[in-house]
Amino acid sequence: MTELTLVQAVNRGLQQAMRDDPDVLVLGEDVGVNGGVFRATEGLLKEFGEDRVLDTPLSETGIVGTAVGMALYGLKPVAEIQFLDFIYPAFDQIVSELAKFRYRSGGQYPCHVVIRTPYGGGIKGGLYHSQSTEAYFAHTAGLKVVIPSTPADAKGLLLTAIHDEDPVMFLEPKRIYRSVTGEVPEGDHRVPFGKARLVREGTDVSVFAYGAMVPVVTDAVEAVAKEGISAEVIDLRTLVPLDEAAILASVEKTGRAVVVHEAARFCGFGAELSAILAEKAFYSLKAPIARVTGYDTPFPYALENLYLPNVERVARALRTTVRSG
Amino acid sequence: MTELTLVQAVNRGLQQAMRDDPDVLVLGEDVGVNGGVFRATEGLLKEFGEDRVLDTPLSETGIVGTAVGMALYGLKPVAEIQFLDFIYPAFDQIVSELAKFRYRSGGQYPCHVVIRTPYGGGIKGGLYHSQSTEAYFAHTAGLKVVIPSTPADAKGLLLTAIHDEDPVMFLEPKRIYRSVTGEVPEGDHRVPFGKARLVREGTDVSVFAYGAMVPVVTDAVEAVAKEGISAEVIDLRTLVPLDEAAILASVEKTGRAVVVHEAARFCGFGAELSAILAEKAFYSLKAPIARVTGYDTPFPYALENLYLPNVERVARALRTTVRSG
Amino acid sequence: MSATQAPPALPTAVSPGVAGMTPEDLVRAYRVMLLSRATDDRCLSLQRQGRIGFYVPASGQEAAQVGAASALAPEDWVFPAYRELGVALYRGVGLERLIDQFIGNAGDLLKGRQMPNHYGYRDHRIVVASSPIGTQITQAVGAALAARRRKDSLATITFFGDGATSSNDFHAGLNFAGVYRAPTIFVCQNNQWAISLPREKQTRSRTLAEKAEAYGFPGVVVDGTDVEAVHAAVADARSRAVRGEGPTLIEAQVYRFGPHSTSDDPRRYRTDAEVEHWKASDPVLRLRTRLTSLGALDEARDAALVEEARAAVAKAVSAAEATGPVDPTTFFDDVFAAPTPQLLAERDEFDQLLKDGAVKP
Amino acid sequence: MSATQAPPALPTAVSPGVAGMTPEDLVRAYRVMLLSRATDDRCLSLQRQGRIGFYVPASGQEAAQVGAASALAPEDWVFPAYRELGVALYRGVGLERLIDQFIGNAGDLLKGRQMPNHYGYRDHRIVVASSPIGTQITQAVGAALAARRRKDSLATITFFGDGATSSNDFHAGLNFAGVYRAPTIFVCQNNQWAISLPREKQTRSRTLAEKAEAYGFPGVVVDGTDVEAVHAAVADARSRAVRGEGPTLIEAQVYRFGPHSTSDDPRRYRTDAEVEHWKASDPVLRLRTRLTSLGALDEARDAALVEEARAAVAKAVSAAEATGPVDPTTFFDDVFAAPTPQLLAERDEFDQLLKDGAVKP
Ligand SMILES: Cc1ncc(C[n+]2csc(CCOP(=O)(O)OP(=O)(O)O)c2C)c(N)n1
Ligand SMILES: Cc1ncc(C[n+]2csc(CCOP(=O)(O)OP(=O)(O)O)c2C)c(N)n1
Ligand SMILES: [Mg+2]
Ligand SMILES: [Mg+2]
Repeated sequence: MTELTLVQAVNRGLQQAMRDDPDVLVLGEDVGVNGGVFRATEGLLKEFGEDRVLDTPLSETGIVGTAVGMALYGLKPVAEIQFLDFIYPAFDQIVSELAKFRYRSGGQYPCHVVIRTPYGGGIKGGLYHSQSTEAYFAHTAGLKVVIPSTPADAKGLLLTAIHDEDPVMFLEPKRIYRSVTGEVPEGDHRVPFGKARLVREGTDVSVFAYGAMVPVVTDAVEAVAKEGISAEVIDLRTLVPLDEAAILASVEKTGRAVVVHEAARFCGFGAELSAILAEKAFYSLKAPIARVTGYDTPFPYALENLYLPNVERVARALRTTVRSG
Repeated sequence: MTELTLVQAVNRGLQQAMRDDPDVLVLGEDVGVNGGVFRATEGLLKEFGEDRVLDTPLSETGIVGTAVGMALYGLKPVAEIQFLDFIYPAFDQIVSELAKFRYRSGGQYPCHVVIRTPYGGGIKGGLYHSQSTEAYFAHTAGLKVVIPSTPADAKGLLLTAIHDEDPVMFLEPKRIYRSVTGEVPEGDHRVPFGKARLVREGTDVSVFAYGAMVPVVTDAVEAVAKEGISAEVIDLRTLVPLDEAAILASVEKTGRAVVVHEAARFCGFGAELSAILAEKAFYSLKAPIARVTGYDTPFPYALENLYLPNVERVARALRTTVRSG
Repeated sequence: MSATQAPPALPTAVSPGVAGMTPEDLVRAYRVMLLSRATDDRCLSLQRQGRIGFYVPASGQEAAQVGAASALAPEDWVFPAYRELGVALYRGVGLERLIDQFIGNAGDLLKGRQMPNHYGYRDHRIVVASSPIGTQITQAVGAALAARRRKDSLATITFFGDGATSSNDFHAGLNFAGVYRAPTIFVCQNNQWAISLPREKQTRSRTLAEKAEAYGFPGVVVDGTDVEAVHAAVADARSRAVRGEGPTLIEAQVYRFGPHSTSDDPRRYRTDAEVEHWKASDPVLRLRTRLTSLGALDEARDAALVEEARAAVAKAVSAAEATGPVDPTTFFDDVFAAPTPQLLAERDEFDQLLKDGAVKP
Repeated sequence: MSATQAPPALPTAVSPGVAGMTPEDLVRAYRVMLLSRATDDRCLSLQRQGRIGFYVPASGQEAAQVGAASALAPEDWVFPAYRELGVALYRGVGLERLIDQFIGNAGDLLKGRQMPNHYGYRDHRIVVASSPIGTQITQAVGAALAARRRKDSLATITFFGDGATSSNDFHAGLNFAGVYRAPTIFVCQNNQWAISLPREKQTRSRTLAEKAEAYGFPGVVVDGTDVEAVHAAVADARSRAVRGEGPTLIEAQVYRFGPHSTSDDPRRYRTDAEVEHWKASDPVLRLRTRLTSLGALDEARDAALVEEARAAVAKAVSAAEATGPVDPTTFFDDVFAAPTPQLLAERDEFDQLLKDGAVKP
């Protein structure tokens, strides 16, 4: 065990995978000499050479298209997209190609690429260094979508992603890249996909969150605990595959649900959670399902603190939900 | 009034707008000499000339980027993307640029482009001529999303779109391009955004649908009517802006809801409808909210009839929902 | 060059070190070209009769495809668009297997998932095609870099049309290939049209081949109706690639004789006279003449070969049409390596609907 | 060319018919360049002090920017990237207005929505910048075609970096411009680096300018540290554009003296020696020397101009820092022309949170 920040844990995960498997390689903008603009790939070029750490031209189309070709051949490329906001030039390769190769070939051509990218607000990044568009990918059949919220999960889920057989979108909450530290197991630490993390047990209401919202939710839950509200916190970890069993079990117990994400509300991932509950936990529900989310505006610069769900917004939703019904 | 197919109504809408406003122009692949691969732009080149009907090179990035520039200058470009499945090379221009110009400039640069594109299954198009990814656009703040289901609406909503001030994604249900005909008003017929269409009144359950699913739902509702089930059918027409008032009013009346779309289920538009109901109509709901949708697989070719919601699947959901609770 | 005019005199890219095709090679190529042409003819009529849903003909482009395929080694990887029937046939993909795919039946290795012509066969190192234009181009570069990393001495080749030169992946793919000196051969089959858009409205560059200069590697124009010329150009590009000298762009000038696809009516945008003009350089006829002049073919043998092709197609169609439909229980396979709980739940729902007869294929 | 070596001898694109810059023009340009440099220096230190959040310096590229801006007509539309301070200043955007934007305060016309440097001012026909690389390139072409359709005799100009030549929009934009002969001037400021990627790893083409050939129009390389050379090249391109002779790509060779942005540490990827080498052709120093040799400047006047720039920046910063914060009630404006019911509902929720003090800017 070592105490690491989340971004250091990502770095150790990459290093571990590259040491263990010569087929793993890393490509992206500024990932080599510069070690990544967030230093997630620091030291990799030196240890593994230009052959396995490719500084690419400025083309996300090229990065993902090339990674897809490498994966078809049998390598395990880990592509870095510098910010999730800049992934769209690669969107065609991701949704039309990467997500569909295995299916469209009848299983002849699996295509296992991991796309790592920092996402989310809270770093004063304005419209284009802040967005959370995980719902685009979760809606795309054939992609797995992973979002860690702790250093140990960052390493453990990344290693699972790299050794998985399917395409994985690995979204890193850059806001807590350095602000969150934690013990991270050494070696080939793996955290399985599809198993949510029970952050805190509770009986009155279930709160579902992921990524940088988990610490916000934890603080809010602590705040309302003083008021006698017992909230259960579940960190989803992987949006696809989703741990529906854990979600349903929790709401069957508490009867109430609050969903938190920083992405825009309309058609955001929270809608899917609500829909699952409204369909499969309907008879357990005692109160309306609340969503605490970003707004349906582009992401603002100066007013980002008004956009992002904060402790007080979550706390209010918890209070209202517990008092309703 | 003239009896037209849906694609003819689109064509008349374009013609009308181009006759009325010299700033309207059309651009896209094969839209000129060929009149569009579905003939939606038939006759326009002849009437309006190369200056206003641009056959473009094979680049959706170029089509939308160029349209954005034209719109910034003050024209009203209507871009055709040959199939929704081929829009992804333009995704960056759509979500990063078109959707955000007005906001990011503090209102200095409105950017009004209409993007027309055929979407959906039912024409044996396989993975890449069948998809319904409206949720991507509905989740993107700054875009309006319109889907007509009748010839009159196709013309009326298109004319509203062209004379709107915001970016509009205009998704045309190609499966019913020719199979559905109807009376279409002459002239500058406009159908307002944000007003759902009450297709059929009912008391036991509300069904929400749009596009090519509307006729399927109507048939299903007729089938279960014989069994004594009175279903209300609402055609959303515009997903953004959404006629939430109509949706809530209907469910407050019926207490039950079934959502139908051909898009994949997970994080599909139906999830948002469920979430709105689970939050705002919670106390009216008497039964779980059912979703009848495409599956979370890529769109298959030979088995497309198994993928698409059909009359019987909708009917079963109606029966189950009415009998539950 | 206007699509309505004659093709220009083309500098043929034959490099001295590269072995040409022997008469036996040419006969082999000819037989594949005949088979390709016969498949087109038959499938166009099957489509008209509703026996297959859609079809993309390759007629007019056989020499470019077969010429290229004949210059490859079996270990090379092919990244096709959707029109490369000649390549698949040359690499030995069974005709029945292809017709199975066109029908989408139980014999289709792709499990009926894709439209006709969008196939791929791992055993033949042909990567499965998709519809979005150009996407295979960057992928071919990635595979080439992967092969190099594995120290496999081979090249990747990718086929695309004149229209695809406008795609994002053309730009990204050629640029990456230039930067990393990828062992990739880019074959642009310039068939003068991208559906209804003529080549000269696709881009204002003089040739498509010269676009390679923007990426720092050579581009050559070749007469794509001459199987030997294409073979030589590709063989040359391949040896440069495996020698570590980087990529090549080859523009094979051809003409699409038929419609873009069975959904297309080419009379809306081009004249019969133009088609006739180009038919004078029908690649099948050209090779027939060449073989005759080499003494490798006479009329009787030619008739036999034509009949052989026709019969092979007839046989494959019969067999494929006798094959049962694709199995609906495969519906949820291959979305992921193993289905997620969500997919398992959807599959249960689906199975129930099937069992109850609520849905029918 | 390696970024670590001297720039090659450059063919300067001066065409005879185009008027050069008078000494008065050059003094005007010099003052703007001084102002740009002074703004950079001050803002880098404001950022270090936490008084602005982020900054993108333009130092080293002033001659390219001001030279280009000085060759435009006021009616021309500018589509910048994020580094074109010299263009904004030359076109008369008030410095205080810019600092307001860097702070994102109540004086910011963009309502505090964007990161520093991502501005745009309709009154000055400067389109609002975004971060995604290259997206402005196709837009500039669209605006040019729109202007032509409106029969407005003007050109559009777009600025981008060496890295942006790899973007999708570069390829699509230049291709559309070629096909439609758009009156667009493409100015690539090749500052040798795209963050940490040197120019020679961005693409293997010999120059960036030559990429224009792939789209059928001329590309020229110009010494971007020489304001007159850039002016001449852009003036020439502009007259060709408005005469209907189509687009031009201009590669202005420059060097970025500072970090990519305040988030960047250039010592990770380049040497001090390289920076020093390029500082020998500092565009501000070059123009100072030129003006001195023309007799248009002496030491005293120069010192006064430098001080004038410094004082203007200090004044603008004080004024901008005295301006209040952006008004939170603007939060939901401009998503659409008028808010949708969904947005109105969100605004109500938001207003309540604000009122209750549950959220703070
Ligand atoms: C991204 C994308 N846009 C549009 C289409 C529709 N489309 C299919 S084929 C085609 C023309 C392709 O032309 P070319 O590249 O020359 O190939 P050819 O069909 O002539 O062999 C178009 C526009 C598509 N498949 N993908
Ligand atoms: C599509 C996209 N990918 C990545 C980035 C991150 N990024 C910002 S600037 C930059 C380098 C740009 O280089 P260049 O075009 O040469 O412009 P310069 O900054 O040198 O002026 C990168 C990679 C981005 N903004 N957009
Ligand atoms: Mg073609
Ligand atoms: Mg640069």
